[in-house]
Amino acid sequence: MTLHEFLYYFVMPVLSLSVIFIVIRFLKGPSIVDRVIALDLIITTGIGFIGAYAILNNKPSLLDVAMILALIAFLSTVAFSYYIQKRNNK
Amino acid sequence: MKTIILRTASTYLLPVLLLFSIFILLRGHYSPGGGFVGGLIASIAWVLHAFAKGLENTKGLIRIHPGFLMPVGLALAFLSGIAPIVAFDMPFMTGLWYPEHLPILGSLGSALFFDTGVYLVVVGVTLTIIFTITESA
Amino acid sequence: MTQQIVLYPLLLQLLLSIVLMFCWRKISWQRVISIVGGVINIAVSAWLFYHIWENGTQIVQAGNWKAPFGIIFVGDTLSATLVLLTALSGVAVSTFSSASVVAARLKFGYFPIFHFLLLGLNGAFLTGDIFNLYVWFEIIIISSFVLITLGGEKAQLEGAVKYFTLNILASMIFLTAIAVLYGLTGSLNMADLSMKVAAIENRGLVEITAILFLIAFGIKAAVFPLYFWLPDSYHTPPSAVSAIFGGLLTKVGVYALIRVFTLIFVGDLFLQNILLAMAVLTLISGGLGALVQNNLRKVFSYLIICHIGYMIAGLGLFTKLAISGTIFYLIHDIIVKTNLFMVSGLAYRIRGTNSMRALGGLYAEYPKISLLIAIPLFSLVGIPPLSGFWPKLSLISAGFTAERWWVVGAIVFASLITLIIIAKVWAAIVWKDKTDFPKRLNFRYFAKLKLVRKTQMIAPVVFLSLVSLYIGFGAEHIQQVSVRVANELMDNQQYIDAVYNNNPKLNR
Amino acid sequence: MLIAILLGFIFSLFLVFTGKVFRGKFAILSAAIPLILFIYFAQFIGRISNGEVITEMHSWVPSFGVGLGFTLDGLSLLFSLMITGVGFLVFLYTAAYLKNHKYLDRFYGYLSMFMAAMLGLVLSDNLISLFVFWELTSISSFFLIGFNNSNEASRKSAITALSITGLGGLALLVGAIFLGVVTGTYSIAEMLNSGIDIGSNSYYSIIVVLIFVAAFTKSAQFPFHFWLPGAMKAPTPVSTYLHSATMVKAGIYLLMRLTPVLGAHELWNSTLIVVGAITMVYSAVHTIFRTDLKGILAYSTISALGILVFLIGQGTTDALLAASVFIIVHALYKATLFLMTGVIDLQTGTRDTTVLRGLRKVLFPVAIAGFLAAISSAGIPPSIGFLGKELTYESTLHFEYSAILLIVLIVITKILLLYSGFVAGIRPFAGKLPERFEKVRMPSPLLWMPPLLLAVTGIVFGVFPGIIESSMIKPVVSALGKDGAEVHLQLWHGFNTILWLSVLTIVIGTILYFLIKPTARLEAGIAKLEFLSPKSISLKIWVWFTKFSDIWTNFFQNGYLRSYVSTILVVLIALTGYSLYNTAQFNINFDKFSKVTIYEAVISLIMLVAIFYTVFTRSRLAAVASMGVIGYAICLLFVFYSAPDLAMTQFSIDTLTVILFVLVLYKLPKYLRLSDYKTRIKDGVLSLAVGAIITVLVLEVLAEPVNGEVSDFYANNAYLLAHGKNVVNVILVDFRGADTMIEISVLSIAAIGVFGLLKLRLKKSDQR
Amino acid sequence: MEVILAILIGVLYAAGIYMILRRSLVKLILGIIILGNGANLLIFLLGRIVKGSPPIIPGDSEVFESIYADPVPQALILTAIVISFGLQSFAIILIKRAYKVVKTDDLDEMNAIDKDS
Amino acid sequence: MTDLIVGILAFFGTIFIFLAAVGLLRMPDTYLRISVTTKAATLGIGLLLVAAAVYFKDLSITTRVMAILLFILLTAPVSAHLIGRTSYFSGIRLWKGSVMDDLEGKYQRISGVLKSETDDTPEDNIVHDKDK
Amino acid sequence: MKNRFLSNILLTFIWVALTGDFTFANYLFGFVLNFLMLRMITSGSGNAKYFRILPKVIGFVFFFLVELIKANLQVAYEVMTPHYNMSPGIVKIPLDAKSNLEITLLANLISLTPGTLSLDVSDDKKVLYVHSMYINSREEFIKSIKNGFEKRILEILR
Ligand code: NA
Ligand code: NA
Repeated sequence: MTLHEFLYYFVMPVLSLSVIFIVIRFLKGPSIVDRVIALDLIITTGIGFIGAYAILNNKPSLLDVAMILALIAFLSTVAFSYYIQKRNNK
Repeated sequence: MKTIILRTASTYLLPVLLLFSIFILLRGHYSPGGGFVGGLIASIAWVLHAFAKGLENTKGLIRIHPGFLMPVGLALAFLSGIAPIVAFDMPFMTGLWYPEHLPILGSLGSALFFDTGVYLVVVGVTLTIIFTITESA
Repeated sequence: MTQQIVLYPLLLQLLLSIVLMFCWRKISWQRVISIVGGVINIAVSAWLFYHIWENGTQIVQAGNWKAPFGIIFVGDTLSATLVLLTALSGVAVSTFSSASVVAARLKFGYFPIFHFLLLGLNGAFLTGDIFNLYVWFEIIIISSFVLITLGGEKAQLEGAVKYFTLNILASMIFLTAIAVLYGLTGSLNMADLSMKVAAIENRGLVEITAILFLIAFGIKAAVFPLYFWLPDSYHTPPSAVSAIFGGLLTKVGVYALIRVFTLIFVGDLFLQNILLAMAVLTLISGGLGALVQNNLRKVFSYLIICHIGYMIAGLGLFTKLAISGTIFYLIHDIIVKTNLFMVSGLAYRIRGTNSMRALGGLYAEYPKISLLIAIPLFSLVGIPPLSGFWPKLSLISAGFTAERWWVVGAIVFASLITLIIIAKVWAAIVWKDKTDFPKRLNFRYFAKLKLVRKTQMIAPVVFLSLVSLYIGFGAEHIQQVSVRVANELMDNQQYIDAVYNNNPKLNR
Repeated sequence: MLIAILLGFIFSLFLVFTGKVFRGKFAILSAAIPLILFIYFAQFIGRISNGEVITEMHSWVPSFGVGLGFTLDGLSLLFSLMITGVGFLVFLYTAAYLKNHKYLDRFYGYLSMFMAAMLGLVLSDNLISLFVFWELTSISSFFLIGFNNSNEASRKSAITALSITGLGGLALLVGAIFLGVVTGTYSIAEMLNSGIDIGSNSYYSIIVVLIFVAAFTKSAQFPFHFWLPGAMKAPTPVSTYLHSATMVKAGIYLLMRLTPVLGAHELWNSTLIVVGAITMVYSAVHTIFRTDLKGILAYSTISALGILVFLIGQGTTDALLAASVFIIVHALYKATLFLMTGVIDLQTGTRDTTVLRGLRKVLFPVAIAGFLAAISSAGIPPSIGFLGKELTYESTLHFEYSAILLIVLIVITKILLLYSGFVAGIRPFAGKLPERFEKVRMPSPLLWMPPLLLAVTGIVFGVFPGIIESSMIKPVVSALGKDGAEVHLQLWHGFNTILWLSVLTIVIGTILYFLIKPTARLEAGIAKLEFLSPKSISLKIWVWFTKFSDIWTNFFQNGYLRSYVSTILVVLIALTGYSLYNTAQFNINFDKFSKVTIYEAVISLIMLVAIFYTVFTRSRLAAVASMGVIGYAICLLFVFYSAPDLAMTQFSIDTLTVILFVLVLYKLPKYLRLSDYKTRIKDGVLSLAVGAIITVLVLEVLAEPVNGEVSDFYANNAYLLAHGKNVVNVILVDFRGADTMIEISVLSIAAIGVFGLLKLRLKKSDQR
Repeated sequence: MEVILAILIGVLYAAGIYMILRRSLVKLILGIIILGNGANLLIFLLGRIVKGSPPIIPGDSEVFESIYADPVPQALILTAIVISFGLQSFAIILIKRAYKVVKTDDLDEMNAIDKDS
Repeated sequence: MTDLIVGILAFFGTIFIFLAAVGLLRMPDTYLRISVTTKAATLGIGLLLVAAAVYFKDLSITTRVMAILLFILLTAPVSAHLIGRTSYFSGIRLWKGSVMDDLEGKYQRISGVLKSETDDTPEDNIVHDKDK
Repeated sequence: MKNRFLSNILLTFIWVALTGDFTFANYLFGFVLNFLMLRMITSGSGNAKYFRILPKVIGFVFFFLVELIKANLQVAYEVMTPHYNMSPGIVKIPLDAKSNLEITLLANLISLTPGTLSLDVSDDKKVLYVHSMYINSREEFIKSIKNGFEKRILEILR
């Protein structure tokens, strides 16, 4: 099994499965916090996806996207926290 | 928000993110990135700072009103666009290039000034929007 | 110097916007800059018009990339005419705004955005690239949206939501159409598209794309049954804003329809019939709507719609004569509608309301203003020889020649109903005695304004009235322009040649 | 001639700025304008009577074939003299009638504008310029009818008059254009010379009908006549000038002018005869039921116009001769009667014929004028009215079809007109002066001289018909295409049928006069039938029409945004669906497409799930979060399909959007209100239809060949010419940099907008 | 995959439109955003998709040596995204403002059709 | 050889991400889900990115990977803290099997102040019942 | 002053590493860039002595990695087995760490380690509230944190 095949037949599918699990949690909730966590994890997994995909296609420039994701993902969590607290204070 | 952890983290994240945004801006001509994304990241850096430390602190740090960056950025882009007309009677936005290859930037040309204009505008816009809305929240 | 002349109106407006942004809180500077800039703009636009009139279609290849690779700006007679008209309306509204828009609004960027709007209009008229047109449309939407909501209260916000949503919907459809066009041809340059679309074998796809463009621009142009955003929103912002909207915004849609359906999608009978049906229904529906309104600006709003029908009818008939009628009407309508909304602003400033029931007494109190108002009002009706009359000659002749009786009928119907409506308006706001509409507290009534502000409100109305008188009495000049535009439009090879044969100094 | 026509316009413009001067005692000076013009036109009488036709051509809008071409022939000269002559008297009269009125200057302005327009109308050779002046007469009439602008009835009448004449004007315009297209010219002279037989053209009937509508509305023919009685709301000089002597004759003028072009055709003749006959009888009968002097005069005017149309319809030389004479007759006596009415109104304060009596004792000169006008109107010799009546009977009697019926109708009309003439011109002065009128004083000569002058002229012309025979009538007849016709006017024709008819007319009419007294009861009687009249039917139609407009408008413009969106989408679906159905070729080749990998499938699935969740969740925040998921999924798709720049931007913007939402949403209530079930189904169907169309469209486009010319150019030159390796970025800042320039402007505007939206608070008084 | 994407685009359009037709202003704006996403993907797909070959000229070459994705649609989408961002942010703020003034985000309560005003 | 290292790193990276996903789905309360995901995912991503760095063997790529890791290490715990704090603040209960809750009564609902000791302002304190 | 200078140098290295262009010009550019940036954003203070602590930092990194993997396996087991074996709860940990940086670093490292999550720091900065998956006894847990992460962090930072 070459690395390419390994990535193609193992890594990507498992990551895909992971995302499905996360999405299920996103849908189930029950609280908005759970959805926010799920959202955060989707992005994190997305970074993994991009890493694997960059190797798979031999395109290092895709890692730049991963970099952006890593940097910014966190902000939406911050915003949601901000929101939930504000709403609770109301 | 009243959390020391976020506040402290943001102190260190701010310079890193700003640095990163400039990095993204400068390399745009060669790799993914450019003025937009760069500007967005810079704004996000400040927004994060504002979330963590409060808007007043952030504004104090920036000193000027972020809205001021918009005309500055527009003017920069505009000037790099009309420079060819004024200087060489060439069409609007014709690329002007410094003949030598420069380190970091690669070729230096009017396109970079243009992209920097874009960067400034994006920062100005995003911050104006988010600061305004936070203030009136 | 003249190499880049096509761009000068654009660059000037952009420069003005930027300078105005730098003068953020200095509103007295802004007033001066806007008006002086507007005057310079007239000079530049007139120069552009003259240059194109003398030398034919001009192009500029932005970035010095030749067609179809870069973005091309094309100044043909139609574009130059519209740019010139924009300049004329623009300076009038600038001046009118200086007096009629409250200082608080001016402090929040009214003027920069106003000039951005003019920039967008000029850009839309001059661009030769379909995606670039989309971008210009967006700048128009966003600036008009900001202008419509600036300082807005309930009614204004309600109107704005509808305005926004339907215009965005139009943009989305436009974008979809561009995507399809790109998918089919791999090109965005309109001249290039003209050739490539003609070569596509799957005509069905071309037709659908054309329909998408028709609907997208139809919404912007406010034709039936796509116009609903207009009557719900145009009466809400300050009159100065309504003036520029009423005069120019829908016309960009008309312009786009004209451009696309004379350059890219030519000769589809189905589409022409659709256009004609839309035109007829627009004429009728707009007229009926105007008839039942009691708010002056709503009346004018519906009349905008109604009269768009004339222009669309000309486009649908698709003969040189008909197109020349469309162009003449376009020229007339821009000036007159701008003026009318300023008139409504004047009425508002005088009485503190735009309700026709509450207005009145102008005849006794302001006889000269009444007389002044008569010019745009009756020009709109097309009382000959005022400006609205002439294009109907071409349109009716063309309708007759094509034996489209219902089009002729609709044109007549719309003219008649406009006449009746304007007579009603005249009776209500000028003839009727002053009503006992309660005085508004702290309202800056016209009578209380300083002389300079009064002048700033009256002068633009006078100015545009003179222009529309010129259009009426100097119809020969306007008709020559219209005929030349029609010739250029009906022969799209001319446009294509201009785009391709014009080699810049540096040929990359 | 151009100057002559423009003089009135120039004067009215002049009045705008110097109005105050002409409001007082200098008002009378304005009468100089029509006087000068009258003299100017009078000097042409000699040349015209020698058969000369004077033309003048000024270029105006040659691109439209519209010039200011003027022709002075018999017909136009007759009208010009009437316009300026009566005009002169009316101007004089007005100076006294509206003495010290605060808007006297405006009145003169409108009046001279009207006069100029009317002159332009009758002198124009070009149909379009004729139309231009035609409309100007309507407009000046509008201003004059509404002159008492504080009075609502007056305003309404003005609008009605303008609407009806406006309708006619448009018909004229369309007719003129059609005629122009058919003949290739708008010049009437050229149409005549071109020798085209319009009568055989397939568009003949359309054109004629349009011209009829124009003429009938202007000349108040049944069923368009009702605006004219309403127009009597205008001050009396206006009624005199516009609504009896000149403007209403414009329709007659048009018919006469076009007789050589369009006449001599069955449609032409029979329509005119029928309409004219109906009008003349109908309105003549109406006069019996009126008690208001002006009302009687209005209906008798309509009737007279009916007679003219009736005569033009006959179209024979005799008939046209009769019409020409009758125009003069009518102008003279009707103007007199109106002016007289004005004097009575002014001096006694009433126009009610049931109370006006014995005024000869206080208003003697006026009584003379009224009496003379009455006999002219009655066709009693030696007035010119007699001449007119004789000619009318003669031509009718000799008409080739249904002569008997026609003669009966015209005799009835004439009898009734005699009656009404007597009621208007004699009754107020006859009998015993009631007490309430004893204090009535003689007015200024400016008020009684003009009617007297007109009335006397009518007698003079009657006694010496030679004055007008060769100088006016003959040229008119020849202008109507009856060159070389024998024209001989004389009072005494010998004892023949016509004379007996005349006697009959006079006798019965006089009996009627003594038999029927105008009473309020009679008026009330006809009022019961009012609902059948064209006026109330039109009114009802108008009300229905307005109601329909309201329903139509509110049906579409119901204020609900989603109904607007739905309508637009329905149009979109209908048009594209129709086109797809007709033209779609499903030759989609699935082999060309790339194969689906598991991760792509999963991302698509997730996107799908997120879309559904966004759509159906009831929590706003959850919707925002799941919209974020959609965005991130798209971002991953961009990564997979080689668009790192897009992925970055999409991701950053998505995040920012979420942040913005979050900052906004916490103020809002937690859950949403939903539409009802049925609406949701309907919306669902609509959206799915759009989605389906888009999908099919996409697949169809994908089946088409790709053209990579432009993108290849970018790819090949990005580094070599534009010094960049990231082609997307090079496009953004160089190849298509203009887009980007605008785009950052868009962003700036949005930011300014947000700033203003949230920070700007207007004071209540500043809103809007 | 193109077929799946085409369907996905259709669903995005449908969803966007469905949400625009809802009563809530918030949903309406979400709808506009989703519609925008649909349009972007449409441009992307119609420019034809290529896997794993970003239009970035590799390190030391001056032109592309292997296939690359069409950069034009990408540039167009980028422009469209950024413009939409401007519009969206304005619209989102409008929700806030409208709520403050009209006291609801229910569109059915924002329909004054008074003929006098 | 490189491929093998890359493969192993990628394998573990993937597995850890998978674990985080399963954990997110399976864990009984919000706090546990946060706890599980932050760790497992961070490690997983780290490994995958290192795999990429090894694979490309390019200094600029390696530094970029390091930068990403740095960002993640900086931001992941902060966001975990934020969202966890928010959960507690907004009244999300602990799993019924939880053994202690020292935070009980320490948060002030209105002011958002977090005290180190429970004091005598019970009406403002955030206390939630354990999940029964 | 020194602190800023060091930050500047550090950031310059990050810059050079990011751009992957190890030329003098790039160092210079990075230095100037960071100088400007720091000048713009510097507001608070906080001293750190970079050189002294560098070896400790490296040692700490390894310690942390080991902890990370260990804990991850624990979590993996928990996640993959059908029954829950955990005894979670929130524990109040008194802090020796005083400065914001110390507290933050500690809290973050705790969060990064599987099974534990720093929920919040009290406003008086005296205690840290930590959620943990496995709490056998409160005291033991507190001790493990204080002797593990806190001690090492304080060593590095003080
Ligand atoms: Na377990
Ligand atoms: Na953790």
